[in-house]
Amino acid sequence: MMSKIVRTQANILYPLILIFGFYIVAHGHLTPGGGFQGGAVIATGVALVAISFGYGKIKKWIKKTNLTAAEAVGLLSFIIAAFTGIGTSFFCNWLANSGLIFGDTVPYGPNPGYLNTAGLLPIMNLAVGIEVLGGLGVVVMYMLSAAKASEVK
Amino acid sequence: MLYNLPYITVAVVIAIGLYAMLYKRNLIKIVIGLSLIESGVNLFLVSLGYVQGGIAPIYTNAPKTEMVLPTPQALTLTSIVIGVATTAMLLSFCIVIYRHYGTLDSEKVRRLRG
Amino acid sequence: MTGFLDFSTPSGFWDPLRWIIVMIIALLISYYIWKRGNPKHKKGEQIKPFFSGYDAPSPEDAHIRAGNIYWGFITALKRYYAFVKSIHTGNINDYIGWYVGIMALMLIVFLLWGGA
Amino acid sequence: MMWDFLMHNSPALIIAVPLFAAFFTPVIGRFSKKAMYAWVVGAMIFTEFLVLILLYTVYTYGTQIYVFGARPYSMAIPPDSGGIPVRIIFTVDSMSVFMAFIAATVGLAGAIYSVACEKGQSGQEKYYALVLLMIVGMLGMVLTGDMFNFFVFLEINSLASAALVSYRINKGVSVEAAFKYAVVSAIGALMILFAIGILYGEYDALNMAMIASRMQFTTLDKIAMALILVTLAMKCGSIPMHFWVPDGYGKAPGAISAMLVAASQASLYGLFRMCFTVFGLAASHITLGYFLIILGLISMFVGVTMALVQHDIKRLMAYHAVSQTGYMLLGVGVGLATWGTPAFSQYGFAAMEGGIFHIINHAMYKGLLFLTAGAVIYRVGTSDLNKMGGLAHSMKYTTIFFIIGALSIAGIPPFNGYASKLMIYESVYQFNPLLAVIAMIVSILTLASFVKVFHSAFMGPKIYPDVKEVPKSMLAGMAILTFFIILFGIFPQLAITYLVQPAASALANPIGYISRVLGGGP
Amino acid sequence: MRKALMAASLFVLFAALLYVAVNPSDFGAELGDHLVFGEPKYTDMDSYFIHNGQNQTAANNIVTSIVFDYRGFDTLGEASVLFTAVLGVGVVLRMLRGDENDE
Amino acid sequence: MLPFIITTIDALIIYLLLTAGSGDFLYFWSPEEFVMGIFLSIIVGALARNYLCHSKNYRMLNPVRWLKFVVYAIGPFLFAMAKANLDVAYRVITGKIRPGIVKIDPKLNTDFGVTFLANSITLTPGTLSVDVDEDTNVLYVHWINIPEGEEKKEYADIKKVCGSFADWARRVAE
Amino acid sequence: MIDIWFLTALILMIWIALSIIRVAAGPTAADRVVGLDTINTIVVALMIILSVAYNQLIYVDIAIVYALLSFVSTLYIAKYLEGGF
Amino acid sequence: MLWWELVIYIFVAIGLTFNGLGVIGLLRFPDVYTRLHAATKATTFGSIFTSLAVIGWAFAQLISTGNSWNLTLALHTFFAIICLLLTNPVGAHAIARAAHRSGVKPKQAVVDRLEEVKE
Amino acid sequence: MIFEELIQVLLLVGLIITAYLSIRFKDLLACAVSLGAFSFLLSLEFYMLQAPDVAIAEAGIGAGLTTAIFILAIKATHRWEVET
Repeated sequence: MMSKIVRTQANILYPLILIFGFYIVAHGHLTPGGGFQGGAVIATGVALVAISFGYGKIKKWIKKTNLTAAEAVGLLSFIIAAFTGIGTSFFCNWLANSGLIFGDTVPYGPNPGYLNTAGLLPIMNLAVGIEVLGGLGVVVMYMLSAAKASEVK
Repeated sequence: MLYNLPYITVAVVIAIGLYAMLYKRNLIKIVIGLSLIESGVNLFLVSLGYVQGGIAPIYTNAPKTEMVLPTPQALTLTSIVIGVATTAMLLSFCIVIYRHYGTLDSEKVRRLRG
Repeated sequence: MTGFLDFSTPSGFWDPLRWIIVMIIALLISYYIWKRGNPKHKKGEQIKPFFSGYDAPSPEDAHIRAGNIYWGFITALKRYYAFVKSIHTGNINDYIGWYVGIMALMLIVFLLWGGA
Repeated sequence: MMWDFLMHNSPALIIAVPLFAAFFTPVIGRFSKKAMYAWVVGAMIFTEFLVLILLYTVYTYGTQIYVFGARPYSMAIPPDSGGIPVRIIFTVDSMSVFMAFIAATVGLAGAIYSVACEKGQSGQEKYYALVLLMIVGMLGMVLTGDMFNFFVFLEINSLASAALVSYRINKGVSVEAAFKYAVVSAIGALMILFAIGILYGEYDALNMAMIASRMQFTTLDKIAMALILVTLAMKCGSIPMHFWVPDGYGKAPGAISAMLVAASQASLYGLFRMCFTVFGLAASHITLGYFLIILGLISMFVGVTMALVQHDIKRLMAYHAVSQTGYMLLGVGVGLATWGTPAFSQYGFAAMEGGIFHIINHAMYKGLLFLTAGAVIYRVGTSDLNKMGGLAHSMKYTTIFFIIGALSIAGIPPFNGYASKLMIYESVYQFNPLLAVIAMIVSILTLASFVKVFHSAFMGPKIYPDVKEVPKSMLAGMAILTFFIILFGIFPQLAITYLVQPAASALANPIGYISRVLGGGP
Repeated sequence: MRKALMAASLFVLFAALLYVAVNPSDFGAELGDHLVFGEPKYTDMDSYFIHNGQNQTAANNIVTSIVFDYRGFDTLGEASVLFTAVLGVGVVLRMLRGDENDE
Repeated sequence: MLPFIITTIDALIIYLLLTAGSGDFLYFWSPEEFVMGIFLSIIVGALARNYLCHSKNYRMLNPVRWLKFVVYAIGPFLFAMAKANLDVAYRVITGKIRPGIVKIDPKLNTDFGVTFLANSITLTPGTLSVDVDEDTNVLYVHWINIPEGEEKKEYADIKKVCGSFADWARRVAE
Repeated sequence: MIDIWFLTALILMIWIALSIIRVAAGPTAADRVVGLDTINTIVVALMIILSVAYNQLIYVDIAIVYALLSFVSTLYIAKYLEGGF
Repeated sequence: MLWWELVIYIFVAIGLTFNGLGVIGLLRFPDVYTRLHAATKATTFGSIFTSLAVIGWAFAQLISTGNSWNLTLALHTFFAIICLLLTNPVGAHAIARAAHRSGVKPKQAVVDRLEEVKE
Repeated sequence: MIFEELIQVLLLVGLIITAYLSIRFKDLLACAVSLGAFSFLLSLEFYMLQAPDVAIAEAGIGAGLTTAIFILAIKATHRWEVET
């Protein structure tokens, strides 16, 4: 547990990092970023609150099982999203330019960027974002528990 | 005129990493060396795709000029995540080895030999 | 004359079925020979082996442990084994060192003679 | 309809099904252990079924390609791209599907075996997920036709293997083994990635066929070749880069040792694929061939002599794995050294056939031997041969399986080891008699060391009176591999005709591979 | 001895890496093609991505369209690597909870 | 429920700040961005509600305080920061320092207030907050140039350490 | 105008290079961390400047990520020095 | 030269100067705490000013060309400034506290109240 | 564009220096700090090479989380390279 100032600031920064990570995830097909980067940012947010509150406290709030479940859910939705294109081929981006959700077309060349495009890509971005968030978060939590155990010893 | 300088950096960084892996006896130092090699390879991949005067391959609000090659960047993304996965696993191995052996010296962590 | 089940090798063929048939015949013959032995013999009635007057060792002692098998062979190749075992240090630096060393060697070899 | 779907999409499904199962395993494992066993074994059986379908397809219709994300799935080259493949392509020729068959079979046996063997351990859902991921790694490595994809699956394979090696935290020793394995394979994978970077920078391609067709074989290519080939030779465990093999194989759980054999052979496949397809058209066959032959010879001899003096049962078998890898390298190396000369059709092709046949035989019998060793350790509780004895009294089936495996590895007819070894001897003898003689001596020493194991573990007085036969699922795992050993032993021509010969000719025909991908040939 | 051999092999490898970076043919020697920073030799695959990626996948970020569409399978494998590593860390560090078991 | 709503709105504001200029809905935002923003903000609200509102203290909801905060930020704070930097420049060039760690008692009660004050102190002349007492909110401040006689006192003079910041902190945060 | 931005960036880069000296020399670990912190802050400024220099506004996102995340590694090191997890 | 260009130049100059002073202070000062003074205050201030220059440039572009993405640039830069302001002092505080707890004594200190409390 | 290249030269020299520092120290914590500095500079180099996606990934994963994991591992083991 770090000092009061760090804890309060972490509390303020945590939603900020989270929303920024989700911004990066959601705009993966428009701006630099995407599932991995956004997930890593969010996982760093988890690491931030974990270090500022200490493992003894944080393990009650952020459960490892929940993070693992997030990881499994993200991977499953990723592979299912990839699987929906099996009619033509695995990983076929059938949703792009189809007019459905995320199905708008983009004009060729530089443009300001439209969120409602790119078909399966935003969905996969979101899935991978959740997966990376869970995965890296749980790695940090495991490492923290190891550090804590060495402290106790 | 930036004559192949990134590639030279890559060579030096990989050599430093290999030096650490060959000569350092601390296991965490070895992992640091591995991490350095991985960073060097990433830098190599990215600089392969660089085109003189190009911009990032993103069409959002981009000026109209040449673009750098996108494939190496995609490969590097994959490689970075693989690198952090490897590093995390190796470090957890180090922790368990330290708990059982009480040391991280590679001259002492060798019960398996012969 | 290689049939479907025959296994053609570079200089002939090999038919496992015939081999098995021959083996079975040989087993039958040996069984026949074994059958012709003394049927009255029973376990425990035989004469104890004579070890210069000492008692015969118990089965536990007579069982040769794994570390002692091929003692002669290993002793004959003592210098070879000393060399080979000195290579297997179990040190992670050496593992990487061998890998890098072979890679350096192969780099030289391929650079010199690699091309067609 | 369903059949067509499975046939067309089987290369993708082979990867997708175990991956999906692996991602779902921790979720199921939280609710019920039994459901998890059924789920894992079911997924493995389904994968095996898909591999068999793919085997049939490839044997009937020739090399299959599957392009991920293309419309339709078979369009390797988009019409507007000017003749370059842009997507990830699975190129499944006979050699790939042959290796996939091995990986799936050994994986199935290992999964069934694990059900009983790992019952007492904690963290089982992680164990099974890792097993499935490791199988995915092997299958992906052998099926893919893309360099970077190969690297990714190599990493999956290495990391999953390393995690599984450390699964039994046996006073830290297994973690030490896993650490060594992980470090060595990680640096190897990075070197492969560097080589891929070089190739990409030169040719702007990642597809193996594309790289092979554009290969100009400059000095950079030679550097890349050295990096890739040495790394893969290290990964398949050839001496003098084999040091991780006894550690890793020796300390892994029983089923994992068996699967590590298949994992090494996936690397061996990579080595052959790189030698023949990617660099084969440009590089010097003589140099590459002698590279493989010399590695094979050293591996055979040093491996078996080191095995003779071991007294840890799994470490001994691990050294035998090194030694047997030498046979494959020798056989294929002789084929590579004579490739393109008249001698190739005389005996070189037969040597390749022998080497490739030895791959499947080795996977089966070494897998079986590791499983029996695991069974012995499961009951006895130690892996030291000096402390064992008299197990034949109480573990009859295990003994029988062990005898079959030992006779097979020693090359005693009518088991399958004899068949492949015979091919290797006869063809290598024509290449150079000395090599064949060394191979035979190694075979004799192999027999000797297994006599040692048999004598000290199974014969002799009963030391452990309360040892029982192992549970049924472990026996079932062994029985699957035994079935294939006896099948390939008694009907070797079956394997040669349907599996080995197509594989060898696919390997020896890189032009066909390239033209299949780039759209020229069938 | 051991350290000297290691140094020699490290030197050879470093020389090879430097060869990749700096080619002697820049200084007049005839040693074949090499990589030039900033001027890739072939660019056909990447120019295909740059010119068609935006239309085919409707994404402005070509890197994302490669990562998730053209080479999406790599991404699946890479996510599996992360999953594997997490499982591996969990398997290794489960001894910290106290349920250590010997063979 | 209130923490959730606060966090959601907070996240939504930041999201809209980040995506401004994307379209013509409300002059700035396209409708898709809005929908996506609300969706993601709800997720963030669910995840982070116990952190942002950790102290269960909703004083900062009062708009008057925001106004005071803005006034503070562009008034005394910016001025003090510029002064601080000139001060640091002076110290860097001349090397005249007389450092020490002193204790001040700002008499603040809330966590947010003391955080606010500590950050202000860190960014302004010659002072750096080193530690904080968990119970009494007493701040330990590293002071780069202690005036003569100040080191004798148990509690340093708060006016000399941080000017009017403590008052501002009380005005904004309590 | 572009040249000004690049010149600014170059000067900032020189400051970064000077800060590396502190990372190399700093007698205690805390000194090195201070050097790291300085590098991070200046790099954020450098990234913002460069995004204008390249005329690519989307690059500013990287600066934000950098500013948010460099803080975390600093905190971890501080936590180590402080002791207790 | 337009007036806004002048403003931008001035901002850039201020930013560079203070960043440089911070770095020099980082190199010159004797111990961790004084170095932190220089590193935190001066570099934060300098970075804010260079960023303000960018914001000014963005607004000038917005007015002269009317492209709405200049607004986005300004807002993102503003957000980066906020992040810097939120993270930097806390980082400095954490380092100072950690340094004190790990036993680094302030050099040339005339008084150390925290040391007295710790006993 | 001489300035841009000078920036890159300085950056690459800095990369080499930090890489060397990160294996030089006997204090593993200092090594981790140097590795963090290396990663941050590498992220800047990716930025300069027009790879913003990779730069974000390196800043987040390589620099933030890897440093954190290294420090936690050092905490769980031993701080000094040579154990006394």
